[in-house]
Amino acid sequence: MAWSAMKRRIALVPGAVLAALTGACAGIQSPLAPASDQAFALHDLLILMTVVCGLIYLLVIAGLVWSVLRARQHAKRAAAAPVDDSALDRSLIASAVIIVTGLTVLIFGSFLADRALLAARAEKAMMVRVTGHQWWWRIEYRNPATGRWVETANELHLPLGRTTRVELASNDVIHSFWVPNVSGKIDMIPGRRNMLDLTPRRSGWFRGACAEFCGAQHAHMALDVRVDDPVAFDAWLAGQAEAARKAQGPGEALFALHCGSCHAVRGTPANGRAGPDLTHFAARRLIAAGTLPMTRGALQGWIAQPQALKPGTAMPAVPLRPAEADAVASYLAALR
Amino acid sequence: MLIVLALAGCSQEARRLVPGPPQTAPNGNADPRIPAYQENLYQISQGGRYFAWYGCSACHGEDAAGPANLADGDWRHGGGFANVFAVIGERHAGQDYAARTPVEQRWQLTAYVRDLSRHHAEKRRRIMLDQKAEPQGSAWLGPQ
Amino acid sequence: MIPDRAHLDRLDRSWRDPPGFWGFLTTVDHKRIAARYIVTALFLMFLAGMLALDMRWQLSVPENTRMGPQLYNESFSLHGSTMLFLVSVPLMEAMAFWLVPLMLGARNMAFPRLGAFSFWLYFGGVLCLWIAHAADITPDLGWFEYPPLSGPAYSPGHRADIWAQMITFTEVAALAASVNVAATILKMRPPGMTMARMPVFLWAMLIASIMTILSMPAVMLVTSMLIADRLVSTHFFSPAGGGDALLFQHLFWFFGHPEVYIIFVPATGFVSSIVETFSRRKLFGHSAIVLSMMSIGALAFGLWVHHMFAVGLPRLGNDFYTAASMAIALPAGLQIFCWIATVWSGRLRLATPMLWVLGFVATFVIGGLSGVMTASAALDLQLTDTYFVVAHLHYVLIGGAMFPLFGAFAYWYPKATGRLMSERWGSIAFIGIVGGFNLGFMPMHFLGLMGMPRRVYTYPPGMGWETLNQIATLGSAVAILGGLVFVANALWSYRHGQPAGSDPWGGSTLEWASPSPPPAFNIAYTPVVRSLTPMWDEGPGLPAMDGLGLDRREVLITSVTAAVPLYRQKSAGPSIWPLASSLAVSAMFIGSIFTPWAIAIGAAPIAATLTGWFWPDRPRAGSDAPRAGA
Amino acid sequence: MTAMREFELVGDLSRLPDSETGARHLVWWGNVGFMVIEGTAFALAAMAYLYIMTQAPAWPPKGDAMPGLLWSSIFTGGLLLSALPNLWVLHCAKTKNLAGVRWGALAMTVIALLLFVPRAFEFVHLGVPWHRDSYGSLIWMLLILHTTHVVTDWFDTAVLGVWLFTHEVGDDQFADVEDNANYWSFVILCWIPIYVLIYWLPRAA
Repeated sequence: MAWSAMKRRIALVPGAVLAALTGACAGIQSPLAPASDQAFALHDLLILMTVVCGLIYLLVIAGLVWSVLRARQHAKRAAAAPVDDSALDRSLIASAVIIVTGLTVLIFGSFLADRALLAARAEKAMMVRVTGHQWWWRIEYRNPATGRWVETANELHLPLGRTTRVELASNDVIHSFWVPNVSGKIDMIPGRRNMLDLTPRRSGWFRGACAEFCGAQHAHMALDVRVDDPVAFDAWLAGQAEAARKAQGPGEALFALHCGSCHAVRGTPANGRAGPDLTHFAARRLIAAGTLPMTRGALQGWIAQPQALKPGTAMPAVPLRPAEADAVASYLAALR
Repeated sequence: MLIVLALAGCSQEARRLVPGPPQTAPNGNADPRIPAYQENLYQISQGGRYFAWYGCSACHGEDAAGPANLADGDWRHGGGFANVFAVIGERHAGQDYAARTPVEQRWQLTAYVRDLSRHHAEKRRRIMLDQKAEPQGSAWLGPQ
Repeated sequence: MIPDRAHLDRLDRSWRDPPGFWGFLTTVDHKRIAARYIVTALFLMFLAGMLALDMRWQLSVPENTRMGPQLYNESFSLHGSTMLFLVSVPLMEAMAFWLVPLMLGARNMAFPRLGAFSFWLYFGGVLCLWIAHAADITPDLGWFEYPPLSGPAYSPGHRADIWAQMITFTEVAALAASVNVAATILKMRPPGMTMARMPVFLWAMLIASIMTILSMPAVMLVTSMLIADRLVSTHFFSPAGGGDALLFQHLFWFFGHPEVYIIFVPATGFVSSIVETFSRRKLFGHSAIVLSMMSIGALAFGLWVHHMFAVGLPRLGNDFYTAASMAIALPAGLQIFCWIATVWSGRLRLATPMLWVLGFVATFVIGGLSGVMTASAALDLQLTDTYFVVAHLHYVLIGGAMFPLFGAFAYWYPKATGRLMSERWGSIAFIGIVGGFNLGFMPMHFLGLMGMPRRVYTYPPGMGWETLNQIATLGSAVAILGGLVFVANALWSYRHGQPAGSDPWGGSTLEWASPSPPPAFNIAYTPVVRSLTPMWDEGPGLPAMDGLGLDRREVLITSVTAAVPLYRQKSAGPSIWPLASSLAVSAMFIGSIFTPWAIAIGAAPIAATLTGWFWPDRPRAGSDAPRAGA
Repeated sequence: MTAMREFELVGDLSRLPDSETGARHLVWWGNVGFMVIEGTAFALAAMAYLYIMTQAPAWPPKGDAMPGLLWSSIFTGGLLLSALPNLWVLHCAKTKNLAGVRWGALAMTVIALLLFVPRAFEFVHLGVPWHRDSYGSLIWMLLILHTTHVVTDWFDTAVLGVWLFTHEVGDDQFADVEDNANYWSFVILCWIPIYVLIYWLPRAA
């Protein structure tokens, strides 16, 4: 990491100004607010590139303005001065040298950033498998203690400071896993398995999105990402591994009948794998891959008319009587 | 020539992603709502995906024989839209598809199943290969 | 000496088109073919611009309901496909069709009927896409349709086929046009115009044609493979069937990147001509610019993988493509330097064409540098498929190709119509377009850096993207208004513009020797070229050669390198066969969307029409008529 | 017409011939242009074949039969032999031998027609339908691509032959025969790499 730290100091002065300027308006889904080793490496490269390219641009514009002003004065003189290009020939060579040096710096910087991404690849890392579906994310964690896989969806939890190796694949069409604050994007292509290492350095909520056009609801395929300290993460993962607690009321039976063909809630007859696993549904912050907040009203609306909120989604509008819909909603809201 | 061709094709290709009207079962094989599903390629393809997700291919897969083979075009209980729709709902002992599949999805499933025999086996196999990783009922074999 | 009336009348009689609508259908006059290309392409640019404005309106407010996902996906697919396949490439070919013969002092293209065929087939592609849009079967998967989304399983119906067939239409037309342009430049240069004395615009069109010839087969192959996958169940792109989804991307982008350079290289030709004329001095670094163009042409085939940095290819390969992609900044940079150096050492006249060149340099360099940023394999993982890339591609396509094109229209409009466009309205349009464009697309760089993905029909509130999107919408509207002012100026000046004479700007190349608008035969005699800037270096009388046939259509064929006159080639006259053949080919293409048998059935009418086209019209062996021709 | 630049006549072109042979002729360059286009398409199809082959676990995939060697060898032999009459026609065209060109064109038309027979059997004996897997799709694509060129050139030769017999042949038409002969040698040369790819690479891999 020495090189990237030293490089950061070189680009410090102009970089700091620029970072401050852009950092101010950087949100929870932006490469300008890096929160992991990988994102820092790319952020440094971005600053280096912007600075070098900015200088070259100013150089070109200065040359253009100077030439136009100078040539306008010459236009007033009637006679065409004899053309002596020897000075210009030398400056052509000089400009070629400038461009080549600028490009070499950028190519070298890019190569080093690539190496930094590789260096961040630790051997002993926790395995997470993320599979892209048409318009939601299926996420499976390999519990290091038990070696068994725990399935959840649409919300990715990462331990702070530890490297997580995310294995990316697709169930149907090409998607792209992109959580800008945590790392660059990698496509999820059917027939291939891509690897991505994440080493978060800052805890909190971040947001990712699918970055490869994948059909009607490509816009509503967001990913909520939570970075906790390792202790909280292990507790959360252990909680996810448990089956759903016994619920009272008719909601569970209604859910198993009407929704169990596609959704699974461990510990109940509902075992469909077509849709996301809802065992700990209420523990999530958002519904339907970042489309709606986890509120009672949003949940009822989503159950009643999914096509209105996410047109084209594969979730059918299950015709339930209001009482039944209310029972199912309260059952789901209890699935902590 | 282009215009005539285009107008003929437009209903087949329409893709309405707005919420469909509340659905009831088709009444008879000449229900006016049938062409909106049977003739629309998007509804048929959605039917195909629900066919996989509800696990129908477990019994009705490509190599199913006899009455379970839905692509040979002969229907034990009548090939009309309403007949097939009724068979899906009521004649699957123990599966209770009437409750487990919403009505609009059953329309799509019926349209898909009745459309199967209009395609060559290679075409069906080609689409099946692309959707090999789709979950089949309660089984999911992992991504492609 | 002034050519006498009789000489001109005999020439006019041989080269004139049949009158009326029949003449319109059968013409092979490169100027009329170019004019209809330009009018069709500009109208389509307006339509695609409206689509862009519609999308900007939808994105101006989060969770907007102006458009549903289906309509938005159709809009951006149609906008992208139209702008790239039906506007940019055809416009560059049209400028070549119009300008290359005039700049060579020739009377027509090498293969006049092939030019007519190119336009009619291109027009078939336009109808194929836009009639499908009218019938609501618009392709909705973007301007490049990656399988498996575009495969038989995930996009039912014929929308993806219509897109793929539209590409086959326009690519066959573009290939035919580029063979035509390349043969004209190589074999029909005036006596004395050796390779060293070829103007930069001709070099640009030659290099763009060769790039077209080598890159377009890739996209024709890949779209045919996609249609085969969809219709006859082949397994090129199905992973489970042994195919590979990345094969599509490799083949498509092997064409994709040279395509955008095919659009950019002719623009460097326009800029070089304009800078030379308005600095009133010989272009500085002529050989540097031409060598840069050649290296851009060669490099363009070696860097297509920078469109695929995020698919997970091995890192070392990506780093190689980073170096190749960044290396293209050197020739582009040198060209920019030579233009600025020409201006620096010249006596500048700031007319509208020169304004557009300044707008081009200021805008294109931003696009070039943002291109260098996305060329880095590592940084591209943050930038690709975001609005940063949308900003980059618009800066290099609109800044790099459309601005020089507007400059070229303003520069050669007097030659085409005999009227000058108004300078005042020209600068107003310039300010509107360049100002609106930068206001509209500069914020997209920051939208991309703030994480807004590409091709999203809406976005949630609270991400900080609202104000930047609103500014982008405002900017796009101003740019389109500027465009309308430009078109209005062109239409108004057609009738009421100041008469321009044959050489209003004092240009250096041969097209300014013929009258404005040029007659059907372009120029009375065959000019002889003794330097890079013949119009400046020769005395009052332009050296020329007589002797080309007056009573039949003849063009002079010269040797490739030294332009030594070889023989007088009989130039094809007006004929309905190109239109008939393109109708037959169009019917076969459209039919093959629905059934593979259409290819077999369609082959017969194509064979018949091609026979009619190539059937040499000479007397039958039996008759004893004297040998025709002088 | 507006005032235009005066001219100073410095030469006369009327004594130039009205046709030429070989690369000095304009249409030759157009012919080469289209050959480069089709050659690039062949090269890219071959690259797609090799790309899929290098990624496939087994080539040809298990359960796929090898493409038959009998009819393909007959076709390849016939095609290579046809180069001899083709070169003879080319020679006649260059030396403007009217009878040679007429009978040569007729001969080439018949030869091409005869070659259709082994080519048809080749399709039958490819061993794999195009819709079984990517291997089948690729070899069918390569064979169809080449066949379209054989058919188009056969038709072009046939039309040229009919014309030659019924019309007075000028220099330009000799150039057309020359281009047609060049195109047939292009069809022959393109077939050799494809033949190796389809018939020998699966056996070697």
